[in-house]
Amino acid sequence: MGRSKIIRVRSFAVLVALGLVAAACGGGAGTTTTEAQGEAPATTSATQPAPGGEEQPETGGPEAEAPVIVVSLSTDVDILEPHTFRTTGAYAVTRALYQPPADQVFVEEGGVRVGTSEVVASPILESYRVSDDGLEATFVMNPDARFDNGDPITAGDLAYTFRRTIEGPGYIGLLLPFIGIESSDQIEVVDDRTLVVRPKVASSLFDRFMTFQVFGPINQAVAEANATPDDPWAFEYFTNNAVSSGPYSLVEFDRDRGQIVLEPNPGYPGEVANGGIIVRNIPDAEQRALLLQRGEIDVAVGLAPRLLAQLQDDPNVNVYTAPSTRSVFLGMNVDIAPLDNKLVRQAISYAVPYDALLDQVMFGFASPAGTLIPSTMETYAGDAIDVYTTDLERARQLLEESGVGEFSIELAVPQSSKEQQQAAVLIQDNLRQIGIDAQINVLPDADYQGRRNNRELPLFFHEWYSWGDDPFYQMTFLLKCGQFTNFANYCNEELDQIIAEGTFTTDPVKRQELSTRAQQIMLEDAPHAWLWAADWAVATGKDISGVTKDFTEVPRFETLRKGG
Amino acid sequence: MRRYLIKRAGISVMTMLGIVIVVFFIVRVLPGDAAAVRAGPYATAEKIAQIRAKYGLDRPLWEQFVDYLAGVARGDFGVSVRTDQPVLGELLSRLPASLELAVYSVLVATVIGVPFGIVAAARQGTWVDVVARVFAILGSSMALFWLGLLMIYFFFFRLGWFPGPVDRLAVGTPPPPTVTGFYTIDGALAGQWEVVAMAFRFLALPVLTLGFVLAAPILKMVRSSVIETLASDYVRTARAMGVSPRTVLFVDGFRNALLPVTTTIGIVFGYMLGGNIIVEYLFSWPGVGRYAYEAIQTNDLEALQGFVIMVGILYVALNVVIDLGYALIDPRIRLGRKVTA
Amino acid sequence: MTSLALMGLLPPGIELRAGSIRLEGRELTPDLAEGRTPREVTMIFQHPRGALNPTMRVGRQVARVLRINQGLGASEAKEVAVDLLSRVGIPGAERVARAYPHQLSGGMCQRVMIAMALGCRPKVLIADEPTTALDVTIQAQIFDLIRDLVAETSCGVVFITHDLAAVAEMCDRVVVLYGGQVMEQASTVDLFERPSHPYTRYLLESVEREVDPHIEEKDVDFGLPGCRFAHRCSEVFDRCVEFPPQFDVGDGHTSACFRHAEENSVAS
Amino acid sequence: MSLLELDQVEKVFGTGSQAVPAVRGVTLAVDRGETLGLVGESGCGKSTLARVVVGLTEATGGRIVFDGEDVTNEVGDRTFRRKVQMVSQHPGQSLNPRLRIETTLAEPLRLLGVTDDPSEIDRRIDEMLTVVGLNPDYRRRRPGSLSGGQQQRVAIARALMSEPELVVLDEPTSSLDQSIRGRIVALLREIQERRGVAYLFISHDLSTVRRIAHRVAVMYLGRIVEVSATEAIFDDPRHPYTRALLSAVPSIDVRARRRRIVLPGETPSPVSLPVGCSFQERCPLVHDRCRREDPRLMESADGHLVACFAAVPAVSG
Amino acid sequence: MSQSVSWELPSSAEPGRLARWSAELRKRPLLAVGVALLFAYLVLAVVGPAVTVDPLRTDPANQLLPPSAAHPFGTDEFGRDVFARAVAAARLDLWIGLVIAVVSMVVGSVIGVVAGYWGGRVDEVIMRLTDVLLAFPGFVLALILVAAMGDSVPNVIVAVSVSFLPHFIRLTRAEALQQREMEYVDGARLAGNPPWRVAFRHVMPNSLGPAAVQATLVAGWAILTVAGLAFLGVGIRPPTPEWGVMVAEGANDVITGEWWTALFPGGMIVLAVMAFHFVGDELGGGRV
Repeated sequence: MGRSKIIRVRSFAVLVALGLVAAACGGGAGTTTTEAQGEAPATTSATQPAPGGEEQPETGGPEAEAPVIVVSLSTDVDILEPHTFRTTGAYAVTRALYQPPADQVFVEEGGVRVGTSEVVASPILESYRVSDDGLEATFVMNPDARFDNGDPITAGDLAYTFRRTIEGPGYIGLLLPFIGIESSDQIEVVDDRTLVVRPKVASSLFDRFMTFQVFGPINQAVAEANATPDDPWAFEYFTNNAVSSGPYSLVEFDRDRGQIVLEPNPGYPGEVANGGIIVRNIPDAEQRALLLQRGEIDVAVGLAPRLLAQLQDDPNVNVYTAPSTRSVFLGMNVDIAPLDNKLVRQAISYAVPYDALLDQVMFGFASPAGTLIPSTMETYAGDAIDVYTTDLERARQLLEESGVGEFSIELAVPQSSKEQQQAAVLIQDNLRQIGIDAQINVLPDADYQGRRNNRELPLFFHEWYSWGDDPFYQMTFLLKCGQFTNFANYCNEELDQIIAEGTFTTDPVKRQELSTRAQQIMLEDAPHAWLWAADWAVATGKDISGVTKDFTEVPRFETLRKGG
Repeated sequence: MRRYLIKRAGISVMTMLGIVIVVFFIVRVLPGDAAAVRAGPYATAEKIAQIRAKYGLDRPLWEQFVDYLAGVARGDFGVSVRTDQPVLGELLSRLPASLELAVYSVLVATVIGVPFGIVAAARQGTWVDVVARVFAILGSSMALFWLGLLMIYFFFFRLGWFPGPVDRLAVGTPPPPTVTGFYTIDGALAGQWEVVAMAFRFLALPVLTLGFVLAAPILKMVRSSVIETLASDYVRTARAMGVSPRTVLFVDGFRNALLPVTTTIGIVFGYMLGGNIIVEYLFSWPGVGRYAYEAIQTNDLEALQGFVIMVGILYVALNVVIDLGYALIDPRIRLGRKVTA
Repeated sequence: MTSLALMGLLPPGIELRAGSIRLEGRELTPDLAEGRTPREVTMIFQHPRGALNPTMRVGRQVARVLRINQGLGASEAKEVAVDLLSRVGIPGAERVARAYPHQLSGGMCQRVMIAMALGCRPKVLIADEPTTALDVTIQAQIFDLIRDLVAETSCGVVFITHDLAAVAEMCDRVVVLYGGQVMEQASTVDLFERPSHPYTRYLLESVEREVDPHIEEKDVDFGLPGCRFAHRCSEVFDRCVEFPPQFDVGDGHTSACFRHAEENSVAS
Repeated sequence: MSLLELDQVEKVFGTGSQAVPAVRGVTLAVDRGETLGLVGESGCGKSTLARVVVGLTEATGGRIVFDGEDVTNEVGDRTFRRKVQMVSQHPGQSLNPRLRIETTLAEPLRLLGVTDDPSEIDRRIDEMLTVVGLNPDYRRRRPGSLSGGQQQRVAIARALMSEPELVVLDEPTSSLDQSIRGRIVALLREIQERRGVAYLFISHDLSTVRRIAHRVAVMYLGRIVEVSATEAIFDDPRHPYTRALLSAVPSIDVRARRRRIVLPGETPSPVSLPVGCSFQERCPLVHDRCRREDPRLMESADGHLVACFAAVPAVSG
Repeated sequence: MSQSVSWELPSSAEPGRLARWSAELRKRPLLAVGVALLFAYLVLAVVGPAVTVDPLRTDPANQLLPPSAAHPFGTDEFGRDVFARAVAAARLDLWIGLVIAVVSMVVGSVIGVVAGYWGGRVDEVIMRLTDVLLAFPGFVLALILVAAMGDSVPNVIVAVSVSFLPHFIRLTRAEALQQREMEYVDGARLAGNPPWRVAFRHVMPNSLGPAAVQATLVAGWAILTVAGLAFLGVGIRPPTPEWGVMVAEGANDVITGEWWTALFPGGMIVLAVMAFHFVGDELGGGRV
């Protein structure tokens, strides 16, 4: 039954890495349409007021009386270390244990608190400010913010965390150059409460990066006490332990059963809307759905569209969805014949049954993708320029023009993704009609990734999500020449130039222009067929509210509320 | 007896060594790069090289093997690629779950198999016997995963008698304080009777699934060895000497049949020691079997290797125990050949 | 097979169809048909070691029989068992009682089995090829033993064997069976000196006289009606397709051959 | 010159404390065309000796001389196999149940290099089947459809196919019914008369041996204790074991229920033999010397060989 | 008494082979059931794919339809006809089961005869290696072997065959050890057969009996093993119509009430394996 287990692990790892890599520029338009007051007072101002006169809540404060909420994730938690974890489960849990310095402003939309592009100080900071030239960021700690072991969270801890991202072996090190950080010299502890970071260049992504949990403070004293010469950053210690700077403390981490118990961190100055969280790994989506229906769990994520459609009809369940930029595309390796022929790729792009995929595979829980910059992402140009639609006649014609004739080709699908398998079947049907015999090869995920990474797959699926919504980062990672995640091996100098220019442009008009041009190029060269942009979706019990979607799309625990 | 012991021990050690060798080299042939897995899916080449160097994966296979062997001898089975935890520790912490499942399953299988087998043997050729044989064939033909699904479908989905295939306890129920690792026992020790009851409810479906399947070999063995014993010359003698059929069945028949039966139960249990991958996977049972499944799916070579070696070694060790038990019970092995009158 | 029927030990699938078995005038048939073993009859078998329970000390096996058949208490049975063992000529009975069958020789095991049989206090002891698996010198010992015991306990012995010499040595009266039919019955001396049935004659000849090596042997043929020996018989004639009754040929000597009827009718 | 001579042949199974001496220093000879009977109780080593002679088991000591040639190391060779064949005890086992009779009979011809010519092979098979008293039609059958006596005839036929000079008969009749036994013995004698083949006839059945053997050797615990002409052995046994053995044999003569010599005890295990004569523990004539020294075969004036210090010198009253 | 126990009826007239078989089948109902089932599967495997719809054809508009006249076993979540797939799978599964049984029997028997006939060092080495293989539950052994060799039908056959090898080695070895003591082996040696010929021409054919019976059972178990592996996503992969693959694909549906996608193919597996076992069990005298 737990067939989906593995895959999920993998795709999540992808997400995490992507998120880190592809944070969006600060000033861009948010994904949300309405500009509204954030409901949580903490996010409305750049300055975080200390919770009024509350002493350290010994027993967890009044929230401790609130009910515990059971959340079911689709994977287990591999490790708790916030810089090297790989699974989605760990992704969600580390967010609850490491509070990043900044957070988004949220607006209510269809029952979901959706993050806007406005970024403010998080509860553990008193203030967060970036200079107008973008070359100096000042972090002032909230004097009431404490780790769950009682230590105050100081500027030193935050600085230590920055240094750890820069010098340690975590993923984030690779991405720091995009926000202009190269060395620890750029981090300066002014005093116990104040930290200044000086990026080399102004980056529109800086704000967004600061909302990522990788910058959530790690307790320096504890880390150093547990460091060894082999492991100066105490990765090993944090693999199984956490000193939380976030809304929750770790009570229990049972790898065997895949269960984690979190209780509110008494030292966390922000609001926690529930009495604690139990995180359960239930690998099967169907089981998660069923347990949700039976009230045994409160929140389930990672449900397949078919299940979401079923759950929507269940009066005991709420299905929260929001458009997302998580795109799924069919990659075509431009170095493998006959896909090296542009016309063949175009023919394939015309042959894809886009509407059928949205209806029959995604059950409507997706938006059309259109281009690499999906319709849900800023600078999408599909309304202005022609994107591919299903046109078998055209496809046949193109194939004929290409002179390639009928051929047979491997279409690889990862075993864990039912949706992609179904999509493959539908695509195969249409390709057959234009004379292409696609051999579906369902591969175990490890194999699939291995072969994809080695550029051995001619036709493959790729699911990609950028934590930010930045189109140029999307392009950078998916189509930039030589990029390690560019599995289509596509290379176009003009596109590379546009990417280079667009990444450091803050002018929205200019960005739109560059992006539109890029989309034209991509549509012409057709290195991918862009299938859909999947909705973000969470299903909960009827009595659960406070579901939050932020830049990272990580399940946020502290806003979940059970009952009235 | 002493010679026998020494020989047995020697063979066992050789077998264990063989297990380590075989597994190590089979697993090394596995496609996929341990370092790449450890580095994560989007790692750069340098990063992979770094990891390869760190874990010694760039050294000659032979050296790696010697290291691994030395490690195993010390109880170090390497570190899981996926969780960065020592494999042995992870296996040991999951072993009680598998063992609890195994013990109850074998218990159920024995409770079904032994009496049914005796009755079938005593009434050889009658309809009872035919039913028993069909039952045994059904059991040994059963696809575990299918039976498990049937159980889930009927007893969980349709009837709702038992909890879903999720775990050993309901979500959010803390396990009882660990003494044996068996929730049913630990719960009782701690006086948490609700936990005990819940643990049994969660055990029910996987145990019934396995119990049914494992009953088959036990039933067959009981039946055929009781039949064999009953047909033996010494049972005929006992009957000729006026011993009643009932006594013959239970004292001579079953007692002597007990030896092979004990061995069968031992083997069945040994088979279960490795945790049943299919059932643990199907019921999300947090034991070593599911661990192995996850290891395979994620190319976690160290974990897989550790699992298989542990299973092999436990099995060999169990067999030594069974053989010794057998030798103790059976005077033909325990005692020397002749008493000259 | 006949002896097994007598013991109520017929294997499943084979049943007593007709006839009766009587002991001292008492009908045993119904009990036997239901597989109950008559107490007064006991039996010893051909392969003595296999005939003893391998996982039970022989002393216990003997004692068990004593408890069941003589109603002795546990400790008494144990003592009597040792006594019995030495009575059947086992030296160091005390020690042997604690041994398992595999530790004893075949001859020794046969003695143990005889001890067990004695423990039943039988009126009839059926000895089914008791020495076939033993060496001659041991066979001689067992023969002596059986003879002595018969003299001592005055129990009857049914001695089943294919060895004519053993019959000559051991028996008072002989029944010759062929293919499940009684061919001839007589006192031993009478039978050996005055064999009447062609089969008996054939048997004795094959031991004593030269035979033509080129005559082919035939197996017992159960498919044919009438005399079972007919198809091998050199004196076969048309009446042999019927089932021959026993003809008295004098001195309680009977023979189941129609030739006797002819002779008689010719004579009279 | 004898056809086969055994000189101090030994066979020890296993080594060290587990060593079992099955054959201990046997010296024997078989002449052309004669039948030497070898008698003894089970476990005395007579079958082992047979296997040593035909090369199925390798001797651990001593010499084997065939036709004046030392063949100790060649007994398993093809040339020797042609000359020395064997018939074994259980006719049901001695033929490969899957092969037709003709296939079994053709094997020695082909594999021992007698002939490869199919028609010649056919001819010889038919001929041999007739010799052993079977209808040549039997060639197409498999052993399962034959009776025990017929199977043994086939086994004899196989042994004779390569026209051997010596056939070792290892209890060839002991698992057959009495009536069939006589026929097989008669057949063997007939063959010997016609073909001049020598037999080493091994049996525990003294009456059969008496009927076929020219000379008889008595074996006890791996040693030959007495050798002499058949009549001499049966009428004038000199070794106390032979005497006991003979007297233990039941006789078909109902009137002559004579007093038997019943030996006490049982044959000791060959693993732990006592010093001196191995028969000492059961011997009615045992004296001190027997406990110190193991007697060798000693020849008396009439050519009777006995291994006993107290051997009864002549016919006893 | 015990001397004359050939109670078997004489075979007076040789009845036809067919008549003998049918008499045999009437006497042994379990055997008859097994043979009938196997025959039915055979027909299904041979004829079935010709009469059913394309097992790979998807029809997104008809996903997860319950069983009906048009789709006797319903449709799966790709809208494929479960019956057509189950029938197509019969061909693959039966074939794989038989091939594995034959391969492991032949290879295992050869090794077993070598060990049993030659004995000594050779035997010692073979038995130690067999012990090592036996130290793993067969399923685990097959699992790591397939994992090591990669997913493909030939690899699955090899891996599963290896996992059954030790049974055949032991069985044939034990039998060969017994056969070695039989006098016909001496006879064969005396007839001039060289050792290899004695081993393979004489001993081996006579040692195959138990192995052949075992092979019938193994054919069934092989199907189970292959399906079990496929269920775990190892070996044979979707969308190949294979019973284990189908059960795996349908397993998730069971929990949401669409039982037919998994339960039908699973039932087909169990019936097929049972058929082999009825036959094997009867041939082995009910004691296997």
